[in-house]
Amino acid sequence: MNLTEYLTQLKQKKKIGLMTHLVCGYPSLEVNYRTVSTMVEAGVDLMELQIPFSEPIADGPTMVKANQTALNQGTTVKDCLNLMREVTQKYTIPFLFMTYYNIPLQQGLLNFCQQTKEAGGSGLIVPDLPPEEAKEFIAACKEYRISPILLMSPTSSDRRLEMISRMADGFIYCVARKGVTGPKTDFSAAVRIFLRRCREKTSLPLALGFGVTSKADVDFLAGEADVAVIGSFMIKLLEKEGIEGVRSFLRTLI
Amino acid sequence: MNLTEYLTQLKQKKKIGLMTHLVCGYPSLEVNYRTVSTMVEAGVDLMELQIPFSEPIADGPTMVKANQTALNQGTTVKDCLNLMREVTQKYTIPFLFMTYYNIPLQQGLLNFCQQTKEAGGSGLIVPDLPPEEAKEFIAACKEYRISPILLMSPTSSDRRLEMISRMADGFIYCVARKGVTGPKTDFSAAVRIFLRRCREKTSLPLALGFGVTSKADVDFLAGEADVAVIGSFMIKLLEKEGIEGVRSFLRTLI
Amino acid sequence: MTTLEKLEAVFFKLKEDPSFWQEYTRIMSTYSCRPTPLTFSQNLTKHFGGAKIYIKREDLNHTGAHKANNVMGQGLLVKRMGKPRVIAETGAGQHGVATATMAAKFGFECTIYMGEVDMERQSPNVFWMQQLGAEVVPVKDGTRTLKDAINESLRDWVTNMDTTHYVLGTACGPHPFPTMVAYFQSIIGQEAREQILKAENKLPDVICACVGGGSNALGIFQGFLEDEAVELVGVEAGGEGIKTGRHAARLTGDLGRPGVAQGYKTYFLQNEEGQMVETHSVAAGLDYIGVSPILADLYEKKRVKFTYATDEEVVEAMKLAMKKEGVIPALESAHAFVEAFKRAPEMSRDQIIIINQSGRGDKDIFTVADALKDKMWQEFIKHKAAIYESY
Amino acid sequence: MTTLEKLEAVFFKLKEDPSFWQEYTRIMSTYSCRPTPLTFSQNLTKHFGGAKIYIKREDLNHTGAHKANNVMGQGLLVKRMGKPRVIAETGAGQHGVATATMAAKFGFECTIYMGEVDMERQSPNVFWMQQLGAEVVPVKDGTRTLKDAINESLRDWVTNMDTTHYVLGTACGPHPFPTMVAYFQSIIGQEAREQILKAENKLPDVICACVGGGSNALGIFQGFLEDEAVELVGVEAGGEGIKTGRHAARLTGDLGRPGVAQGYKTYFLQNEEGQMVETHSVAAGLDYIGVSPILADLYEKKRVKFTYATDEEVVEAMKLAMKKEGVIPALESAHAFVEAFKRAPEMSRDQIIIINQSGRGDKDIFTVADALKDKMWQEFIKHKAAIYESY
Ligand SMILES: Cc1ncc(COP(=O)(O)O)c(C=O)c1O
Ligand SMILES: Cc1ncc(COP(=O)(O)O)c(C=O)c1O
Repeated sequence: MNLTEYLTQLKQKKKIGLMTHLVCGYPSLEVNYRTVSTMVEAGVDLMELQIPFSEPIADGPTMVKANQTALNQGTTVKDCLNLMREVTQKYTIPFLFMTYYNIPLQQGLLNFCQQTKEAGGSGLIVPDLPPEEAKEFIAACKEYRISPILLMSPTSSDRRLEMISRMADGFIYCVARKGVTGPKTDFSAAVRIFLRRCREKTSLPLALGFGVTSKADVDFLAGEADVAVIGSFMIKLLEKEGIEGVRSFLRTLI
Repeated sequence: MNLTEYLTQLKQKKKIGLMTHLVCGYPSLEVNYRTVSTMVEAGVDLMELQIPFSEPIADGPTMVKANQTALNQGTTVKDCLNLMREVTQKYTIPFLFMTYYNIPLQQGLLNFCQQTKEAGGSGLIVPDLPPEEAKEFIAACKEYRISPILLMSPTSSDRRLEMISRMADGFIYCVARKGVTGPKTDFSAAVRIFLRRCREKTSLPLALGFGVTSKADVDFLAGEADVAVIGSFMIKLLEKEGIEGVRSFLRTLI
Repeated sequence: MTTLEKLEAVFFKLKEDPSFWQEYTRIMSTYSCRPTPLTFSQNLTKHFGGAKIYIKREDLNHTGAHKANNVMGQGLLVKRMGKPRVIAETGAGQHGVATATMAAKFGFECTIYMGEVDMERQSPNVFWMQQLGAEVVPVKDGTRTLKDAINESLRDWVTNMDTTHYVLGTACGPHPFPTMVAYFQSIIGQEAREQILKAENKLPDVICACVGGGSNALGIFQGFLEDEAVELVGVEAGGEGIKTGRHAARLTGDLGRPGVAQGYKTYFLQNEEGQMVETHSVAAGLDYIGVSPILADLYEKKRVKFTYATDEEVVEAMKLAMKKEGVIPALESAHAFVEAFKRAPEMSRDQIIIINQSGRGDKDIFTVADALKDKMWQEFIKHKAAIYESY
Repeated sequence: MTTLEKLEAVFFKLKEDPSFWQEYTRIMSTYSCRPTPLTFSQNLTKHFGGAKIYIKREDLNHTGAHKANNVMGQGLLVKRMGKPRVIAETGAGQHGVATATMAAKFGFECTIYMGEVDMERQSPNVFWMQQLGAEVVPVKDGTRTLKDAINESLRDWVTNMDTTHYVLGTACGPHPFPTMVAYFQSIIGQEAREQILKAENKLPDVICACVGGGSNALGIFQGFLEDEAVELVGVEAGGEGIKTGRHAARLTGDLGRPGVAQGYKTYFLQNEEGQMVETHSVAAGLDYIGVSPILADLYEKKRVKFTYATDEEVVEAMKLAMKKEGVIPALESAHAFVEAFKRAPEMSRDQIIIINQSGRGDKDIFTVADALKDKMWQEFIKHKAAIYESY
């Protein structure tokens, strides 16, 4: 079952799906395993595992620190693939890799897609790859039947949204606002209008991320998006309240 | 008896006269009195008392320090005039003031010459006053019958020497070499040639100073100049060996 | 990234408008002192006994480096775009001071991102940026140096694109920055070409320029790209030697590999996994992981040659330049001097080398005095510190 | 004093020779960046809402001040005289660096006399002078500042006249120095006059220049002496206020009296007895007892007006200039800014003030940071000192 089908079925069961995020190797691979298990048990519907990169330009302070710490602790791409393999073997929800373009590029695009596929990954989110430059990457993803997840953002022109829609697969990652991951988003009419613009351009499921931090945010999105993405907030919670904190927060959501 | 007559008569008694130097107020006015008495007793023929100035450009390090110290201790022109008055009342040799032009200028040239005369001074040596600018100064000296002592130096042109000769009175102060007071002069043929040049231009007695530091220097000058001037060396001696040192050094000379 | 598209649109429109270049050169000649001179160095020429050595004097620019060309050009763009705020990254502080200056001149709000480590090393520049009215924000991520300051600027920019222009400091970063920065810096080469023709009635044989991001090198090279006989040499930071790993040589010696980071594709110093590695140079302005994609292209086309100079060579060349010509090259620029000094004695007396002196070195007194281990300087600083301690 | 006569003869001969001025302007345009720009300061003009404010940018000269004009001119003279050695006094170090630079450029031996107190205060410049190959000799006499350094230079000169030229740093000292220095500096006024006519098609109403020895002021004023409607204003160092005695105002407020010292006659700050007194200014280059006899003459003739600016006003003006125009005037030059800022709002919008920015202030970081009591700077210095301590 591919990602699109999975999300379409999900939509019939739930008002909105939930995708969570972690940075591989932060605070440690060991904690990553436990976090995944907690999240899956709590009912998260899909997860993105971020392969850390030294120059995470699309990320805010929380993620930047997580990336840096993971690298300082020696986290490698191989570690991330191992994590992917283990969690996909154990759990049935889809897992995706999120990372910056230089990582797949240095591994070789085809090689990286192949390894991701073999590890059980369902898709790839690469926030610093503009669609204009993404041809080769998308071809490599297609070759190994993983979904290249492309990003739509409120500042994209209609023409650009259309182009993204033509190239994307699995679902669309809608960026709630300008800026980087982390800061709270003001969920208001603007987000709704943006999501409707996206919906007009594509029939793929829409995931919305950046600054989702509460049940209210998720409720706001129900009906407007197919999936709510919680990223930085998850990491902050983990830092402050540990896995138990993550568990109780997710309980309020689902 | 004016300075010229004094030195002419001296010439008949001695192969060469000796003029010594002190800086008023250095190391103290009290020591100045004792130094003068020692020098006069040792047979010095005339003395220059330097009124300290804040910018003594013709002086080397020893003199500069003496000037500065005297000023820091609050030595005033009045103090210098008092010193002049006391030593001229007590001793019969001629005493001159040596100072920089700004001192008489600020006192008023006529006023300063009058006070010098009243204090018993015989002449004025002003090393930073070029003859071209000296008219008013010389007139003031003449007015009060004190001698304006002008300087001849090895770098002066013949024309300049002639001009100086025309304007001077008392004696001529011949500067042994380029530069400032203090450093030892190499007494060789050059000095002799210079003195003969001076002699050709003037019938006034010739005093030679700058870098005279030993009996050998004075002996060298005997027959060539009328007066040998010992300045910085005297002060150094006083600093190192005290008044006794001055006394014994002068004994070797005279 | 529609800001980039807008920027591109505005820039390419202005680029076609001859009155814009006129406005640009006018402000550079009334606010900075363009054309900067091309100085013939008789003493250095004699010293090496070979090629005639000329020095293009970007150090005389207002704020002391070629950075002024870029910031003033972008400042004019910002005025056209009507944005009230500019931001910039800075390493050594040179580009930060230049941007803060431009912002003061044009009346923009200004935020400068600077790695925490760099802020500590380069406090004098932090002081001046603040005096010029800029807010200097310490960047505490990653290696806390230039590359992290670029990341942080990019983050600010995507967040505040409506009101803010990012004044990137070199010919790197996402399109259209490399093209745009190179365009403004091309004034160096335009002038140099005219000047050398006037002085010598012929073109130079060699041009040496240091390569950090690549903007000063591209600036002067662009005047001579079509003159195929003119050898163009980019000098990278050899640091403690390119075998030690402590350097910033991306194109020399096959040490950098093509990659994508900070919004652009070029040769980066990275590990096997694609993580950027720490770089090193005595010259903060060359201490960077990437290099202009335009230079990378000229490298691949073999139009520009690349080499490196070590920290040690740089200090020696700087000393010689000071003693023999009375110029104080920035440590960055001194890299170009090293290469010229190696080549000059091998060349004949009717040949010509131009060195691009990208900036002046008196901004670097702390670094230079440290490199020279100058005792008097250390005593002076201790003495000053004791005074401050006593407050 | 036949050296003076010889110097006078050489100078007046060359002055009559138009090819000499050509040679001079050529070197100033290839080694320094003359003509220096005349910058229109739109922001400062707007800020005060009165006269248009223009800034003559001597800060862009090589070595950062108008001092370059003088030293390069004298350097050419020395070449003609065939002497192998130059000496100079320096206060803040600015003229010392300029002279050391000129000596390096022309290949002369170079000795700089600098008061011990100044050496301590201005170590960065000592460092650069040494790097440029000059010997820096501490002067331990008197107040151990600028005036004592002049004395010591005069002493060296009379001792070594055959081989040595004394590069006096300002329009003071024995004839022909005032005339000669003023002559070389007149390039400022020549350019400024042409530039303002070109920009505004009319002459300025007021010109403000700071007055230390008087060379930069004379430099710009000379372009306008005949233009009687142009008001020429010299700004002296008011220090802590002219009533405190801690200042260097010789012509303003009848505080200086005519006298003779250091080989020339002018207004000096002296006590009743004719001893020179201590002067004070936040700007080391204005902290001097005398003033150019040529300026004194223009003062008596009432062609030039004199006023003063206090240390406090100077720091404020400097801050404003940085924030509003992106220029960093030297503390000396900031005195001229103070006066212009006082006058501008009182003048009408079609009137024009030119400020002579004699030098750049980034050389003054220690002094400026101290004047601003900047905490970050103090922490930085303490941190540096701790590192040096640990060696
Ligand atoms: C004086 C100077 N030269 C060169 C550089 C290197 O930059 P680029 O290669 O872009 O000219 C810098 C950067 O800070 C610099 O300050
Ligand atoms: C920048 C600057 N301006 C002005 C002066 C004052 O000198 P002058 O009055 O001779 O121009 C100095 C002297 O050091 C200086 O460095």
